[in-house]
Amino acid sequence: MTARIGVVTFPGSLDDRDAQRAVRLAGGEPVALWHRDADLQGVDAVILPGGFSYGDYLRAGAIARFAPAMTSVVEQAGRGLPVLGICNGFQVLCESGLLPGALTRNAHLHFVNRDQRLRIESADSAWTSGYTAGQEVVVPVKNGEGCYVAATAVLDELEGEGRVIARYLGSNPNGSARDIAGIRNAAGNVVGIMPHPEHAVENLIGTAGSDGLGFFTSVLRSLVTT
Amino acid sequence: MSAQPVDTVSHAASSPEVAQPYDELGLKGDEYTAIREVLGRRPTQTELAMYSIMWSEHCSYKSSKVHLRQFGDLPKGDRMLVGMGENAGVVDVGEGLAVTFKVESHNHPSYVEPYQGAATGIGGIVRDILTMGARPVLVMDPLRFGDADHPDTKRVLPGIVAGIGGYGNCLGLPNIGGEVVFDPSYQGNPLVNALCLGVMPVDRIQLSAARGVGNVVVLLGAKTGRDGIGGVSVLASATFDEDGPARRPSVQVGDPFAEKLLIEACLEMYDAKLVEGIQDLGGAGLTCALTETSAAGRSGMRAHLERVPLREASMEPHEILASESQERMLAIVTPENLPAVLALAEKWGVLATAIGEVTEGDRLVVTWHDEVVVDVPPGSLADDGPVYERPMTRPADLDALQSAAMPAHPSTGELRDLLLRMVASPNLCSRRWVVEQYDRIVLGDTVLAWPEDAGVVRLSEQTGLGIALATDGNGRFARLDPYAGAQLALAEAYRNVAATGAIPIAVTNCLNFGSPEDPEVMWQFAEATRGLADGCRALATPVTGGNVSFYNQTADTAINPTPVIGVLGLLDDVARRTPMGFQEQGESVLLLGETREELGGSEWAWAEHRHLGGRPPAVDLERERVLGEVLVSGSRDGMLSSAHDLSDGGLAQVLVESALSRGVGARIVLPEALGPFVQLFSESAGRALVTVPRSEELRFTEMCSVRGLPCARIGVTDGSSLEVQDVLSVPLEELRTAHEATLPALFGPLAGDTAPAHPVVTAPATGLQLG
Amino acid sequence: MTASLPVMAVHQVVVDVMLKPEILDPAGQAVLNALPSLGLPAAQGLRIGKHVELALVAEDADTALEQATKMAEVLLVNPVIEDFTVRLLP
Amino acid sequence: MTASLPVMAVHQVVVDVMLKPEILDPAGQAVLNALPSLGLPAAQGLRIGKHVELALVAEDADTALEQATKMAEVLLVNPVIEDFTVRLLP
Ligand SMILES: Nc1ncnc2c1ncn2[C@@H]1O[C@H](COP(=O)(O)OP(=O)(O)O)[C@@H](O)[C@H]1O
Ligand SMILES: [Mg+2]
Repeated sequence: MTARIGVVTFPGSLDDRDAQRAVRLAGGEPVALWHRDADLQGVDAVILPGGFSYGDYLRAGAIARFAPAMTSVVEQAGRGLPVLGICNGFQVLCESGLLPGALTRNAHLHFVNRDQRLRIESADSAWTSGYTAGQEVVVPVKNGEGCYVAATAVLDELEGEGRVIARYLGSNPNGSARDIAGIRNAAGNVVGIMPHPEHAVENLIGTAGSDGLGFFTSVLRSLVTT
Repeated sequence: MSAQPVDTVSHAASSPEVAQPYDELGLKGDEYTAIREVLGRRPTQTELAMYSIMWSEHCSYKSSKVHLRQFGDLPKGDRMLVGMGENAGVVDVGEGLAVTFKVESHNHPSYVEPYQGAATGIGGIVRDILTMGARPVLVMDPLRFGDADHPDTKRVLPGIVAGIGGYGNCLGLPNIGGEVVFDPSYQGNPLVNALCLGVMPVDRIQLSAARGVGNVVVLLGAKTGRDGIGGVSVLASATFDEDGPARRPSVQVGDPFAEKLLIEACLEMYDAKLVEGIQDLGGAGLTCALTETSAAGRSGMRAHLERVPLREASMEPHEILASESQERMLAIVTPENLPAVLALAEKWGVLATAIGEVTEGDRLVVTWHDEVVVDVPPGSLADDGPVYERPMTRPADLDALQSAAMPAHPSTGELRDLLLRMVASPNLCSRRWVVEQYDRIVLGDTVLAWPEDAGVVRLSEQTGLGIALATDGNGRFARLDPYAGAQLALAEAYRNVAATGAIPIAVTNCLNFGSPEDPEVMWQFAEATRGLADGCRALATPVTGGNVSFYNQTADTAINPTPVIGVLGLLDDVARRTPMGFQEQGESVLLLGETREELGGSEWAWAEHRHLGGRPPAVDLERERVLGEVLVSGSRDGMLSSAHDLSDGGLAQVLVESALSRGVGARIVLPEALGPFVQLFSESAGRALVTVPRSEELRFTEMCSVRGLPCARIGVTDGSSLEVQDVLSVPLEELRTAHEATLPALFGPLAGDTAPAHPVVTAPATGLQLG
Repeated sequence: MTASLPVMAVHQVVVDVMLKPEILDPAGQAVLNALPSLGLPAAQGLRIGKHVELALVAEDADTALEQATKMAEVLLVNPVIEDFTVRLLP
Repeated sequence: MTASLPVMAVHQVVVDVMLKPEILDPAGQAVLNALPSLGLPAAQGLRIGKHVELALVAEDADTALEQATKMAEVLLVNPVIEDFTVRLLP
């Protein structure tokens, strides 16, 4: 049986359909989840998609974390449910305390959309197990508040525990501390990533290729084997 | 309730002598007389406000109507489902799908307040598309600015680009193309045109007609404030002595989040078949929506103005009707469906208010706390506005311009440096600085976007059905010859679309001109519309809609006439799209079409000599059609590796762009005729550069000769530099540096570059609308 | 309404939110750097934060301040990167 | 330095920038509308602006205020849509 992966739609979510497509192309069954619904319909994993939840006017992800769906996500993530936050989803994960640190305004003050070279730093998470550590991939970034910040001690801890899962190569598109593009929680089931793997799943679409598909096949494989 | 007594219909009937400030509202004396005749009395203050808006140039098209009729007379083809006149034209693309697309201007607001002006330009055109029943799926932004190094361009351009991005990105619409053009004629009057395209099942097309007595008129979306009430604010000061707070018309501020919710709510309503008619609120706000829906339905309507949710309680009836607050729609709903509509609105957090009903008869009646302030035949506002045949004269300076001597040609030894200067010049340099601020990939169907000739978007994942879109306009060509200029713009957009392998099927346009009261401008306008209509007939691409923007001028100087033409193309399988860049080493480089010495109005003459004179390149639409056929067939039969149309900057520019795309160089041998300078920089129309694998070369060249299309093998892709034999050789890295450095040097570094950021002072108050 | 019920009134409260000093403020930095080129007096420091004006219905000013503080802590401020102050508008 | 030269000191000045009252404030609206669902006390109004903290070197407070006003007018504030206030921090 294929795994069912939920994609939460908040008001202002934009990449929800893209995330669903990525799940489908990876071989899973996407399930649309609604922010007002605390019931996660028994999905095997959850994706918080990119976008501008609530317009992101106050602070990216600040309001979305209060959604009933998020209460369930936080609770079930604590019990090991794989959760992937992409871009705005990463911001929501930080706001809701599932991941440390915060995402602030890009250092150059502009929204930036470009194909970005990344190094997968750790294959030790539910969403990156299909890559090998050190592997280079190209995935698009597109964000205005993608600059990852955290206290030095937190950064050191993330590095020390191998919890930085992806790093920007070449130029750092938003000024992130230590070129961090994505991190995971200690257990490895919760991952936040600023670039958009769901936009790199078909060679025909965009210019980045299909390097991002691995995030979705990784989780599907880990769900089948566990 | 309003503090002042309002001017009711009965009061107006009994006080014919009251003097009214019609001329301050932009109405002519005879127009005011016509209003009194229509009503059989003087208009109330509120009615006067409504007529002044609806009979303005912007809403009534009073100067352009007689010319635009030519577009309506064009053969419709068998794809057009809805033509001009509705909010946007609708084209059948097969597989049960239809697309609707349109381009509109937001020039003046974007000069006053670049960020918000451009942002609300996107918001407005997206609502036009939504109104037709379609899900908006992409935007494009043809932009024009003053000189790149003019200080005011530093204020205007970053704000406009941030505004387009801020709104479009937050709506989740990929930006798949546009234009950035610099010319001093746009100093003080930048052009911000915005295009949107939407997709729908054919049976979901919505119309704006309000029908069915007893049906409810529902206002959806944002609260109404004193946004953009413009000229109408004189009514306040003309009637009341004290200048209350916030009488000044205010800039419209966009709320893309509210619009995103409005889109999702409306689409769910359409799918559930809950609305009988729908109309967006754009320019002229409620006035326009109420009159157009009732006029289109040949129905009566009653609106209770005090029910409209307001941002400021002190607003007067005429202000509520004139407000251009963004992110609002007007839906006509049966009483049975009203609860479901309200529930869907609630689901998406959209305000929904029943403000009126469709009535017997044919009067639009607006009440304010039960007092009748408007009682008019809606058609008199929406359809029967004044129509002018404005006087026209050929510009006095045109002969001198056309016969101006061209600057001397450079020697062959100078061409290497010239090439590097040209690819770095503001109009030819890389647009990366602009487009990196736009989300180009959201929705996951963008097949081609910047820097390709046309944007290509997939409509169906199952079949690969897709569309291509390009916009073009060349104000210098149109200045030298508006008839030819309009056709050259059409031909270029057509060629761009065909270069991707798509069959061009329909046209939209945004006609940006100076004042119609200037006979020379009016002549330019008439010539351009005639040229466009003739061109569309020749290419069998019907005009589905468009927009006219007049009064683009500073003091007495008009902008270069700038018809911006958008061409829609169709691909039955986007996997067959042809990219613009060289793909592989060792492929044949073929030049299609014919090069003549055509440098009048060229980028070379302008960039090197600030010279604008001579005649624009000759137009041969039959040649364009054949070239298009060859490009489409070449893509269908899998013969082409790349195709790139020639336009601004000529062959030189296209060689550089094609080589930089994937870092594949070329060795070129130019034809002997005309000499290397003309071969490289002439802007003859009807040409494209293609690459084909050796194995396909013969088949392809035979196809060209069968169709009578000149095709010359001019070289081979090779190495990592651009070499033109006996003329120049430049490593691609040197070209790339020159091509990419210009805009960052002018407007600030790109993301990730080490130099400090430039301050963004035009962003919204929070400065945080970045995502 | 009986006399014993508290009288509610609208209180204007301001919450100012600033990035913590150790967090980079690129917007402030950009403005600071631009000052000299605009012919403006140089500043020694310049930081840009958010200014939130609230109209709160409460029985007294203290309650309104309390409510605003709660709102700041829960929603308006991200304590990982931001500090805030709350004050009544006169 | 002679005694007659003015003594320069650092003054902390705040410029608060708000959208004009008649201008839509999407940020404030989005937060205001979300409040009830977050279990927070409702507000009657909520508007979000910018709070700019400046450290200015000037001979006296008045000069610092003047400098800040100039900066606001030229750079910090978009007069088409925003108003501002300037004050000294104690
Ligand atoms: N304002 C803009 N927004 C988005 N894309 C743009 C913009 N300006 C230019 N582009 C893109 O940059 C590329 C080059 O533009 P241009 O030189 O005008 O193309 P062409 O000459 O083929 O019409 C095209 O892909 C175009 O769509
Ligand atoms: Mg082109």
